[in-house]
Amino acid sequence: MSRTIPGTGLLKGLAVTIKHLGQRPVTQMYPHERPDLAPRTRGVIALMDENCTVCMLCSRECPDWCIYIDSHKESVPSATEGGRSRTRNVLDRFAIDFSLCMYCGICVEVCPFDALWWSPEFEYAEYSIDGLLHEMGRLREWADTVPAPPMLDVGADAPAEVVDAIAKSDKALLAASAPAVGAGAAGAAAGAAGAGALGPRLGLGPRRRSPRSTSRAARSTRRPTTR
Amino acid sequence: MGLMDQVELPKPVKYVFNWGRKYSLWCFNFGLACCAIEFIAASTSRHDFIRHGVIPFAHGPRQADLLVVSGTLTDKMAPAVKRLYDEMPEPKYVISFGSCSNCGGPYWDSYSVTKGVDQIIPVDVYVPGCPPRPEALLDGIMKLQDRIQGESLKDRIAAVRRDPANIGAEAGMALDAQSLHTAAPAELGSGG
Amino acid sequence: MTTVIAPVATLLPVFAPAESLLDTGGTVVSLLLKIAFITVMFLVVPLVGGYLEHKGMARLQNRRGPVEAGPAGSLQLVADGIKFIQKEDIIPGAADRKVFAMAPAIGLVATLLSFAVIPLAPGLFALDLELGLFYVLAISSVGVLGIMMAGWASANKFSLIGGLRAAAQLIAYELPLILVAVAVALQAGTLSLVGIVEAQQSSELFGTGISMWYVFPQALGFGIFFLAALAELSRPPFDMPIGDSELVFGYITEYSGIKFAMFLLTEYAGMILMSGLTVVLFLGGWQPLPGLDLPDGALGVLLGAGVTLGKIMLLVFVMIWVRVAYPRLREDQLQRISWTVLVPLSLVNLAVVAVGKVVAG
Amino acid sequence: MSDLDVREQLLQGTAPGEGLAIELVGDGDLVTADMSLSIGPAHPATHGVFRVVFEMDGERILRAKPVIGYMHRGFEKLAEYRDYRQIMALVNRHDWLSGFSNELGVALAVEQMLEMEVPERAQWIRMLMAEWNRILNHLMFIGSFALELGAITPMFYAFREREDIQHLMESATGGRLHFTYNQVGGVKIDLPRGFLAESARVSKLTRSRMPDYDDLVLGNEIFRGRTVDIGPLPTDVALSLGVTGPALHATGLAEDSRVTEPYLKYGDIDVEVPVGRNGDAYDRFAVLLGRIRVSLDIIDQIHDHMTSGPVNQKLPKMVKAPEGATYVRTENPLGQLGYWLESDGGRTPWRLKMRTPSFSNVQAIPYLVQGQLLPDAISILGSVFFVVGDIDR
Amino acid sequence: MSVLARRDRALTPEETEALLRDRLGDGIIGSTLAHRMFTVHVAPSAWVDTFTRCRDEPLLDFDLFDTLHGVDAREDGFDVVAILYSTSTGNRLCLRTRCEGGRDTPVCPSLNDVYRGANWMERETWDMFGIEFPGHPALEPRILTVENFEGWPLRKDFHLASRVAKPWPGVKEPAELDEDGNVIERVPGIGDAPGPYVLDEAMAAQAIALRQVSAAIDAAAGNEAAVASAEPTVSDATMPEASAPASGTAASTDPAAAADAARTADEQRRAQAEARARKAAERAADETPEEQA
Repeated sequence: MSRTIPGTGLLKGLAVTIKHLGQRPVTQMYPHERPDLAPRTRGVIALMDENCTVCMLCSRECPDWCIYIDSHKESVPSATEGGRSRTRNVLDRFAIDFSLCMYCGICVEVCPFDALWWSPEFEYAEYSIDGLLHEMGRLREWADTVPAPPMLDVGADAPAEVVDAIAKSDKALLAASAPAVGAGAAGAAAGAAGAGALGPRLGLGPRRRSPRSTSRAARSTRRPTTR
Repeated sequence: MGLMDQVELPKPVKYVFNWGRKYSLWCFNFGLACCAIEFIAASTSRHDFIRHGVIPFAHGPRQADLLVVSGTLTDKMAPAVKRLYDEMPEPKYVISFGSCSNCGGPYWDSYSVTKGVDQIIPVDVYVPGCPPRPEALLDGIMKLQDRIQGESLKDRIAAVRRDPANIGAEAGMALDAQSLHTAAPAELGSGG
Repeated sequence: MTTVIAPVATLLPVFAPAESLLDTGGTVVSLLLKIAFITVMFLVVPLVGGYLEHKGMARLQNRRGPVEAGPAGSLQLVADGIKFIQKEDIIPGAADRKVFAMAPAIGLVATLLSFAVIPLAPGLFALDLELGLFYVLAISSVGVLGIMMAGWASANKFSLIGGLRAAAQLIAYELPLILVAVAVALQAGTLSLVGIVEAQQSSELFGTGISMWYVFPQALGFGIFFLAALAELSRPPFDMPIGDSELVFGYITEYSGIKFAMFLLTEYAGMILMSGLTVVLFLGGWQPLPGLDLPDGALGVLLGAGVTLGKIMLLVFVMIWVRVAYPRLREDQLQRISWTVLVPLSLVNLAVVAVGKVVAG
Repeated sequence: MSDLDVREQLLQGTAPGEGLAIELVGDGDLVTADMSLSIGPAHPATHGVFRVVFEMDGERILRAKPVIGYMHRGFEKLAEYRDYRQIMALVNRHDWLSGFSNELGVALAVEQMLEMEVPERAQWIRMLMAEWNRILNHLMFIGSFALELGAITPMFYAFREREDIQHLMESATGGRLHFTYNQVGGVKIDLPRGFLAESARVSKLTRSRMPDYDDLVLGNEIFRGRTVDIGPLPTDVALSLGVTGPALHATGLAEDSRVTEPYLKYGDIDVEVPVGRNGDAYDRFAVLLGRIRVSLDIIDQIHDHMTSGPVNQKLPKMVKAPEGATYVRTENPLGQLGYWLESDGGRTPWRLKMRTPSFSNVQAIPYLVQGQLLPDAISILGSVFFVVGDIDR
Repeated sequence: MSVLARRDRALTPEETEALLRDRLGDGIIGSTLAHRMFTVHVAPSAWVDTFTRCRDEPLLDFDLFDTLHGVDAREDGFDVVAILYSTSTGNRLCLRTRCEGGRDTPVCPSLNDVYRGANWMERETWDMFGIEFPGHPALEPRILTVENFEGWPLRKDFHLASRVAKPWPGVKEPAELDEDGNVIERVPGIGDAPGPYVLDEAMAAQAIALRQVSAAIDAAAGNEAAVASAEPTVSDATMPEASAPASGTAASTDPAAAADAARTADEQRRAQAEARARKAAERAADETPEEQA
């Protein structure tokens, strides 16, 4: 039935299985051994409610409509006397329904103020479905388990903020070191040259990134703010 | 089974019976969608939930007592789930694994998805995630085992007799109160 | 006519059953001892076999197997047993109630009775029948009835196909099993299992003083016997009747609770029975090594029992090893192997042994 | 045989596990009874909820009628209510064994309509992730096809490999099965530090474990006996049915859109397409194993070609595809996945048709199963690799 | 036959259209080449023999049947789009036709005997759009949806019930506080249109239709006051569970809970539906990019 001697296939099958008898089992004894989770693992969403300005972007962008936010307006007296008092949104309720959530990460990505973070925790199974509606307090507890984002790969592009900061500092340095040179044109040229000279060191092309757009990579390198 | 739901078993016998049910959960993998892959991952070498006594060889619903509903339950599939649940012999438990079976998950607005398997069968433990990690299933199983350890078979089967639809919810309420104050005595030499 | 038979009768040695340790004391005490022996062989050893299956299969698949239930998961099968008692006992509506309820018992009783003649050590056996081997093979073939009854009574298409497949398979593999057993009986000169073991001890290898187990001269017979034993138990790679990927669970699909536990116990006990039979017929029963003899007295009996159980567990491990490594044979391939390969080979084996017997005799 | 349509209504009423539906037919002297057996929808043999009703004479199958739709979740309707970022999160849940490749198709379609040029590093990262995803998919099917035939262990070894790969991909994307790592202009975020070294290590580890499967399954005589010459599929029938992927390569035609219509950077590396001879179950399995080795080679080539630079294009606030329609075809692990995207310029697509490989591959089952024995039919069912979510969408 | 054997002699789109035009005469209406996809518009009468021609012409040799699906073409009915691919020449051709019979009885000839692959594709198109395929052996039973499913899901006038039943969480504007700090109960205003997406008047029509249903339930279930809190807080987590069943699907929630949910969702539905229609018109008018802080 086969080119080789009929029996060898069967014997090889036995040999492969018996070989595994000697090897150490790869089982991870879960309750005693904790899994080593990568920092980006999408386990649960944590909320830093100090950062939240109730812009409702996350609740609007969520495909599952599972983020419920209540807030109210408060007027804040202006710092300098005589100044105009501004109204500020104060967060009353921020709840995520984890039985509905599809863990896609759009809310974490779209939040302009880094109030939402991913935490790799996964042990929150419940006996009843209402337990899966995590209120603000519970989300705040998850915030303590948010790991530091990993360093980016060597070939990765430097985050935009770092590029702008370096460009700004170089410009200031150049301005300080060669004030005598014709201000306008030279400054601009130097600035461009500075950025240009700067480029290859950081693996950055001559492209200029607009400072306002905080790219995802930059934000991920900033650790969550005050505890 | 006859007298099970009339007489309350004496403490030691009940403990041994609960221990037996706790460490021998023959599991019928009602694998529907992506969560079924994570369920299979939980049964293979890396996570191996046989360690907790959950044996995945129950091929038919008749031999199973743990039904893990993993994946999206569509309206076309709902009668089959109900029939399979009814075929299972009585002390049976259900784990709803993943957002789709919890309450519709990413397909909450689809026209053909049943929003949550608890509309059809009573669920004991909800495991969140889409798909949840295999360790999350192990965590869910251990939570279910804690409940079984503190459970009284009489209440459970009597509850089934009264209203088969929502035994999970009602028994759940009765249990939490009970399992709270009777802290589960140390298991029979766990670990190993 | 009778004169012809008489000389033949005188040729046969008068059969004196070896006395078993369990015969001490009055008939009632010895009866209780024998029942205890069979119960241990029927309940405890299969549980050890089942545990070995869980752990062995786990280690072969690079995982750890049951750990939480009892120290190192040893009480896993005890937990299964306790749980099966509590399960609701469902009899399907369309099922034929009486046949459905009786089916698991037949397989169970057949295996239970066969343990009566399996000797563990020089004095340690329940019964030494003169027709021990014949008794075991006859009783264990009754198990087929139980499976067919289960297949028919469950009124489920999958069970029906599973039952029919089981019938065809078990009958097909009964023949090589018996032919090889006959060859062993021929070489040993007796049908009593204890006699066969002693025959293996007393026979030596061409005058070198080392006792010759029948596995050496009848290696072909040993292979056939082991394969046929696997098929008898519907163990993979011959597990068409319980072909789980096609027939859900074959003839056991509709069984739950204690009836399913009886089928499970039948399978594990059958594994122990067939391994025990193979050990007694081919691997020299309680003899530790071909040349080595047991010290006599109580220590000898204990050591003998340990050796036999060790060999049985080794064979059970081989069964698990085969289950882990191989896919399932298709129905017609199964039958073709039995009728066109195993039966002729066992006949050849019988002929060789007969010629050997005459030449050496 | 007497006319078949008499049996047509016989097939209608059978629900799973129903009692015997025997109807006495036959005109000759021997009165035979045809039995209809329903496999599924919740059956260990089928991966998930796929039901086939066999009409059998004894153990030989006369006709098969697949019944699908048990996993229909209406993705195409939901896509019309979601913008492109939200579609990216939903689309990887359909062929749940190749989540990344599904997202890739949608991203390519929108980029093709916007004529958006994706940075080179993002293209290499996408190819790396797509190939790892292909290996994950194939490992799963090695395990499940062997399980169909009764061998338990390949599934355990396959999942041991899968766990290593899933851990690797999770460190970059955050997900184990549904990655949501693609974005219309490239990928969401760059790889973490040390990812490429870890990827090389896992690639070497997986390659060292491949011979296990050759010895355990491919060389095994019982496996050969169960699969050689079972369910052969001629090439022209396959093409007319629209069968693509390993099932088509097993018939001898190396139609692989990474070679015929190279997208991303597949043109710069050499992609070899393993091909079978007569398209039976054995060839389909051998092709699957071959494709894993090819993917491992591609991954090693990608490690050398990886460039540095940005990984995504700066996106406007709201990604809107221009008017018009386009069709993009990518080589998914199970076959060729096509996205037909028609947009009316709004933020949500007007119509997004997902041409899934499993839907066409499964159409070949009634043709393949005709006249086979029941165990062979199960072996064929296992050898036509399909994912039920891919069929029903 | 090896792959791409005749790649060099593959026809360019113009040549393909010219070949088809002279083979089929006025069957070919026109062709467009956009977004790297060549589409030929075919008259429904010439649909079947266009495909036979594409398959049998040695120069064209389209042997791989890729896909066939329907597209909703707003008022003038439905289109059927099919895509063919030739493994030898590497060409891909997209054929599109407008079904006769407008929106209520769309009909398109069946390709079942030209390509085997068309069988299920046409059944799916019928299941999704309700386009009849005369000549198809067995369109019934519905291939994907539940057997007794009423309505054609992919038509634009078929709306998703859950999106109607559940109020959109993103709509909650911050509430004003009066001087002693308690929240002023806000009457749901015009701006509370759920969903960032433009839902047209048909949505309002469906809401009104649903209202008749809930009115009937109201009458049947007696008159206890409908507890319609203005701002449904916790309840909306459980709301999706008891979402009003889509038209006809057999989501087997028990009737009491459905009736109750239908009644409490009733007020929001009526308000939202009208608001949506106005908001849609208003938004279409000024199309100002909705800026957010």
